[in-house]
Amino acid sequence: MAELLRVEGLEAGYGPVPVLHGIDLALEEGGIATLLGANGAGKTTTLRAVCGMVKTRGAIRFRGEGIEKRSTEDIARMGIAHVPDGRGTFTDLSTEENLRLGGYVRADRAAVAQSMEQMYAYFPKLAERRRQQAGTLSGGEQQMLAVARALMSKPRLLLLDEPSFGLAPLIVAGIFEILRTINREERVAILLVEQNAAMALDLADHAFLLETGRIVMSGPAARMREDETVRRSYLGY
Amino acid sequence: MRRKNIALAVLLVVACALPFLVSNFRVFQLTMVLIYAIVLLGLNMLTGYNGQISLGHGAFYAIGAYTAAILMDRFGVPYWLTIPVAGAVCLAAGFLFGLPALRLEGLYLALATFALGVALPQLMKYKHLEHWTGGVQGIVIVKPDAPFGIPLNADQWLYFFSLALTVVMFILAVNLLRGRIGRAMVAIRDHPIAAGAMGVNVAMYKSLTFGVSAMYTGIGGALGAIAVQFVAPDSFNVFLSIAFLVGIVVGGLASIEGAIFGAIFIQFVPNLADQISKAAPWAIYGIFLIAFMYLLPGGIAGLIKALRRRYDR
Amino acid sequence: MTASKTWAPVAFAFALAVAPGAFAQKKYDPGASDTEIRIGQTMPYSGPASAYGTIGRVEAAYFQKINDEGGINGRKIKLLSVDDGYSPPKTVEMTRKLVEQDEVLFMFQPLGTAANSAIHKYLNTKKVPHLLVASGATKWADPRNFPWTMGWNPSYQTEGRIYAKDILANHSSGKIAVLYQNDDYGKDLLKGLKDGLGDKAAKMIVAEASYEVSDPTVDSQIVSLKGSGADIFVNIATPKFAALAIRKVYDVGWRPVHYLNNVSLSVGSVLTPAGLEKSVGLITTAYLKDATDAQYANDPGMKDYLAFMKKYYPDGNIADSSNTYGYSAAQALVQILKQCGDNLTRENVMRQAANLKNLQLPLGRPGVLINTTPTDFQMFKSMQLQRFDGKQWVGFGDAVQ
Amino acid sequence: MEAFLAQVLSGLATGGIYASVALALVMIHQATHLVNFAQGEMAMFSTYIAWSLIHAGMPYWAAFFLTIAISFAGGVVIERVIIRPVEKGSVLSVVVVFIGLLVILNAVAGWIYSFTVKPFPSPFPAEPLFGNHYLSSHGLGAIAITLMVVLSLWAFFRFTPLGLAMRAAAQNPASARLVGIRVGWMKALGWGLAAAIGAIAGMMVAPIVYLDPNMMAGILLYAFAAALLGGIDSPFGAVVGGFIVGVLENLVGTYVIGNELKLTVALVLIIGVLIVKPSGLFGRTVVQRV
Repeated sequence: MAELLRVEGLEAGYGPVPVLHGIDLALEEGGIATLLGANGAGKTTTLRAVCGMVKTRGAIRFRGEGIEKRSTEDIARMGIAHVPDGRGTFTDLSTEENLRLGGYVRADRAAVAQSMEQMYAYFPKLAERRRQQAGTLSGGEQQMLAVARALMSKPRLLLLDEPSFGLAPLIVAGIFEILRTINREERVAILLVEQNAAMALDLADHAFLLETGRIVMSGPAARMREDETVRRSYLGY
Repeated sequence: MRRKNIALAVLLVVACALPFLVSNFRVFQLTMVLIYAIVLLGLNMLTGYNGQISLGHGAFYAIGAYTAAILMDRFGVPYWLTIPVAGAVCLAAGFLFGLPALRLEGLYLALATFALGVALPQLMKYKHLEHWTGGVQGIVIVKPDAPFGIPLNADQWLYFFSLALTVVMFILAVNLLRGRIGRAMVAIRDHPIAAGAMGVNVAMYKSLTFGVSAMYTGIGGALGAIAVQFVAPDSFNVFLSIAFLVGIVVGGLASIEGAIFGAIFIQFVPNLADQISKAAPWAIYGIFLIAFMYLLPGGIAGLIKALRRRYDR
Repeated sequence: MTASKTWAPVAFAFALAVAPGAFAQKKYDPGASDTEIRIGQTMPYSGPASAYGTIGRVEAAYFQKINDEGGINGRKIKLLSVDDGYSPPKTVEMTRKLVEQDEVLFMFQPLGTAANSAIHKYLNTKKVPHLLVASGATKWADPRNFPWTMGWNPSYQTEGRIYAKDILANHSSGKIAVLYQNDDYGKDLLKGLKDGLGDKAAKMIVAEASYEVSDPTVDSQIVSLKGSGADIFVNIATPKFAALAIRKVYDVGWRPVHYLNNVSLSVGSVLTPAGLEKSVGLITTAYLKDATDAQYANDPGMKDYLAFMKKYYPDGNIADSSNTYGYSAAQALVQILKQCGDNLTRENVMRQAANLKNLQLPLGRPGVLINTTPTDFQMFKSMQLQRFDGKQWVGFGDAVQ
Repeated sequence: MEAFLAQVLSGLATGGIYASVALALVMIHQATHLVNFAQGEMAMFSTYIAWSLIHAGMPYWAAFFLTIAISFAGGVVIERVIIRPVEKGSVLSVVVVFIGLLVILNAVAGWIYSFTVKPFPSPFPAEPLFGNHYLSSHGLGAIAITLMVVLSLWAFFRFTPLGLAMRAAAQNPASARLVGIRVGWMKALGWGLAAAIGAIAGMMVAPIVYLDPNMMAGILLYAFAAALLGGIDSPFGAVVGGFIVGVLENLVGTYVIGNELKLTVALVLIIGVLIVKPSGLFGRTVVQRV
C-alpha cells in the first residue's frame, strides 16, 4: 500500500508559543489513523499544520510532494479536506450552498452534482434541510454537513477534528458508521482527532498518542487499545 | 524612572522658556499645539486605549468651543470659568452619545460618529439656536490679558494658562490610564467578553470613557475658541475630526506622550504639505496617513520607544 | 487776512512736504522695500471650498505677469498665498504668521466670510490693511469701526436691494419665492431683498426655502417653492446649486420671473450645465464681464485676459468665473499700489485704496466704475441688470445703485 | 395633495442616487465585511474617467463600459496594493487607510480636473416620460439601471460558483480556504465589483447633480443611512433603503423640521437603525445554534 502522508520533525505554534516539538507520523492510502491525547497536547494544531493554517517547521509530504510551504487553498486543492473544530459551517448560507462550496475546486459540474446526490444519500437528514440556512441546523446536522462538505471535494485525505464534540452518543455512532462506509467505498484516508478514544480506536487501524507536542507512542489501533497507559488514561477502564 | 523624571523636568523648563524666545505668532502656534495635545489625549483614551473609533470628535471640540464662546459673549462669564463648564457639558454630551454608541462595534461606531461630525456644524446654524450660537456669523470673543499685572502679553499668558491646564490634564490622564480604570479600559478593548466575565462593567466603562474623552476634547475646544477668538460652524467641519484621527495615529495609539507628537504633527504638517503642493495639499496629508499606517503602526511614540530600546541595549 | 497771506507760502511748502508724490521721501513699512512689495493671503486650497482656490492661483499668475513687465514702480510683487483649508482657526494662524513672521505689508483677498470675520479685529488692531476681502458681507465696508478693512465683492445686501427695486418697479403685484444657501451669504442677500421690498416684503414673499451645501440636490425645495404659487423666483445659490435649481424649475414646468444672483451668472459653468434653453429669461446683475459670454469675443479687455490666461495660467479654466474675479481684483490692487508711489506705508496703502476714482477695470461691465472715499469703502456701487437671451447676457436699463 | 405627491416623486429620484451608492457599499461589505468610507470618492473618480473618455470623443456606451472595466481593475489594484497590507491589523488601521484614500482621491481629482462643476451626459432622452414633471427620463432610467444591477448581482451571488465563493470568503475566510477558495483574490474581486458598481452609480448620479470632486460628499452619508436601513448585507435592502431615505428626507424636510436639519435626519436614522435594528429591514439575522 502506498504512503499518502508523511510528517517529519514537525514543529508549530501560535506566535511565540510553540505547541508541537517535532512530530513524525505517516498514513497509508485509504488508511485511518487517529491522534489521541489530552487537551492541549497538540492534536488540533497537528491537523492545522498539515493544511498550512499555522506556521510550521519540518517536512510534510503528501503523495510524495512537499506541501509545508503551500497555502491552505493549494493544499485543499491537492486533495486534503479538513473538517475543523467548530465545523467551519458557513452559517449564513443554505445547506446546499455549503455543499456546493465543498465541490468548488472541481471543474466537472456534472460530477459535482452527482457527488451532491451521493451525500444526500449518505445523510438523508441533509436532503430534508437542503434550503435551510446552515446556521439553523442542529449540532449533529451541522457535523454531518461539515463531513459532507469535505467529501464534496473528492479528497484523498480527510482530516477530522473532534467530530463527536457536543453531540449525543447515538448521533456520534451514526456519523462514525458513515465514516467507515465512506472510507471503504470512496477509498478516502482519514486522520482523526477524537476525544472519544474508544470510538476512535474502533474506527482507526493505526493510532498515535500525543503528549505536550510530542508523539509518545504509536502503533496499530488494536495493539494500542491493549496498552496499559492508553487504557487507563484515555479509555478510562 | 529617574531618567524619565529628569527628562520631564527639562521638557517643562523648555516649555516655560519657549514663549520668551520666539515671536508671538509662534507662541500662538505652540498654544494650539498644547490645545490639540489635550484633545488628542482625550481621543486616544477612547480610540487607543478603549478601542472605540471616533470620526466625529470635532463635534465635541465644537461643543466645547461654543460653550466657552456663548458663556463669554452672552453672559460675560470670565474665560477661565468657561473651561470647566465646557468640560462638564462635553462630559455629559459624550456620555449620552456613548450610551447608544455602546452597542456599536468598530466600523459601525466609526460610521455613527462620522455622521455626528458631519451633522453637528449644521445644527449650530439652526435658526432656533441662532440666538445663542450667532448662526452662520459665529461669535467673536476677546482674548484675555494676563491678570494681576503679570508682565506677559495676551499670547504668552494664554500659552502659560494652556500649559498649566495641559500639565494638569496629562497628570490626570496618567493616573487614570495607569491605574485600575486604565487597565479595565484596555481589557475591554482587547478581550471584551473576558473583561465582562471578570466583573468589569463593560457598558459603564465604555460610556464613561466616551464621556471623559469628550470632556478632554471639549476643554481643548474651549481653549481653542479663546485662543482663536472666534467660533463659527465653518471651523468645525468633518476635516477637523479627521485631523484628530490623524493626530493619534501619527502620534501613537494608546500612548500618552503620543498626544504631543500628534499635536505637533497636525499643527505643523498641513503647513508643510501646503508648501510641497499647492495643488493638492490634502493628498499629501492622505499619503502621510497611509504611510504611517504601513511603516510606523505605533506612530512616532512607538518609533521612539523602539529606538530607545535599541539604544539601551 | 494778512496773517493768512503771510502764512500761505509756508503752508504750501508744508503741504508739499507731506503730500504723497514726487516730492515725498521713499517711505516703507514692513513688507516693502526698494525692490519688493510683500503681500499676504489666505486661500482655501484644500477643504470644502477648494473650488475657490483658483482665485489665489490666478492672482499669483497675474502678479507674475506684472513682475515680468518690470513690476510696480520698479518693485516686484511677492504674493505669499497660503492654504487655510476654509477653517477660521487656520486662517487666524496663517494670518498671524504672514503678519508677524513674514512681515507682509498687507493682506490681500483672504477668502470666506467666516475666515475674514476671524481676522477682522486682529488686523484692525494691528493696523494692517485687510484689502479687497473676498466676501460680499456688508461688514467689510465699515470705515468708521474698521478703518483697515475693505471688501471687494459688491455687497450681497446691495445686490438683494437691486432685485427688490426691479421687482417693485416691474412686478409689484407678484408673489415671490426664494431659494437661498443657508449661510451668511444667502442670508445677507435675502436680507437685502427684504429690506428693498420694505413693508411689502411680508406680503410679497410667499415662500422661502434654504439648502445646505451638503445637499445632493435642491429638487425638494424647488417643488415646495413651486407649490407656493409664486410667480417670481429669486435664486440665491452658488454655481452648482444655481444650475440644479434652474434646470429643476424648468423641468417641473414652472415659468416664474427668475432672478439669479450674480455669483452664478457664468454661462460656461452654470447656464450651460443647466441647459441654455432652460436659462432663457434669467435676470441678474453684473459688474464683471463673463469670459464665456460670446458677446465679449472681440472685447479688447477680454482678449487681453484670454492671452494672459494662456500664457501665465494655462491650467486655469476659462469658464470659471472665479478666474475673471481674481484677475480683476489683482488689477484693482495694482492700481492701488501704483497710486502709492514710493510711499509704501500701511497707512498710505489704505489711503490710496480709499481714493479710487472712476476706475474702469478691463473686465468691468461698461459703466460699472469703482469709486472709494475715506468714508465709503464700497468698491462697486453700481451694477447693471441683464437678461439672458439663450445665448448671452443682454444688459437692460442703466447701471443701478 | 399634488404637492405631497410631487415631494414623494422627487424623493424617489434622489432616492435612486442613494440607492446606487448604497449598493456599492453593500457590495464591498459582502465581499470584505468592511464599510468603505472612500466608496463615494472612488465612484466620483470613475466618473471623471468616463468624462475624459467621452471628451476624447468616445461614444457614450463605449465609454460607459470601458469605465466600468477600468474601475473594476482599479478596485482590484487598490485592494491588492493599499488595503491588503493593513487588512490583518485592527479595524482602526483599516478605517484610517479608508480615510486616507478618501482624502487623496478627492484632492487628486480636484487637482487634475479642477473644482468647477461639469455637466455629464445622460444616455436617456431629455423629454420626460409620460408627461410627468417630477421624475425625469434620466431619473427613471437611472433607477432602471440600478434595479438591473441589483438583479444581476443577486443572480451572480445566488447562482454562480464564483458568487457563492465570494460570499463564503467574506463570511468565514478560514473555512473558505479549507475548501480551496483563494480568499485574498475573492476580496480583491469584491473591491473590483464594488468599484465597478460605484462607477455605474457615479455615471448615473453625475447627470443629476453635475460632476465635481465633492459630488459624493453630500451623498455618502445618506447612502450609509440607506445601506444600514436596508440591511448592510442585502443588495435589495440597499435599494429599498435608498428610496425610503430619499422620500423620507423630502417629507421630513418639507413638512416637519425644515430643510436646515436634513443631515441631522440622516444622523438620527443611522444611529437609530444601528441601535434598534442593526440588521436593517432586509438583512438576515443569523440564528446560531451550537
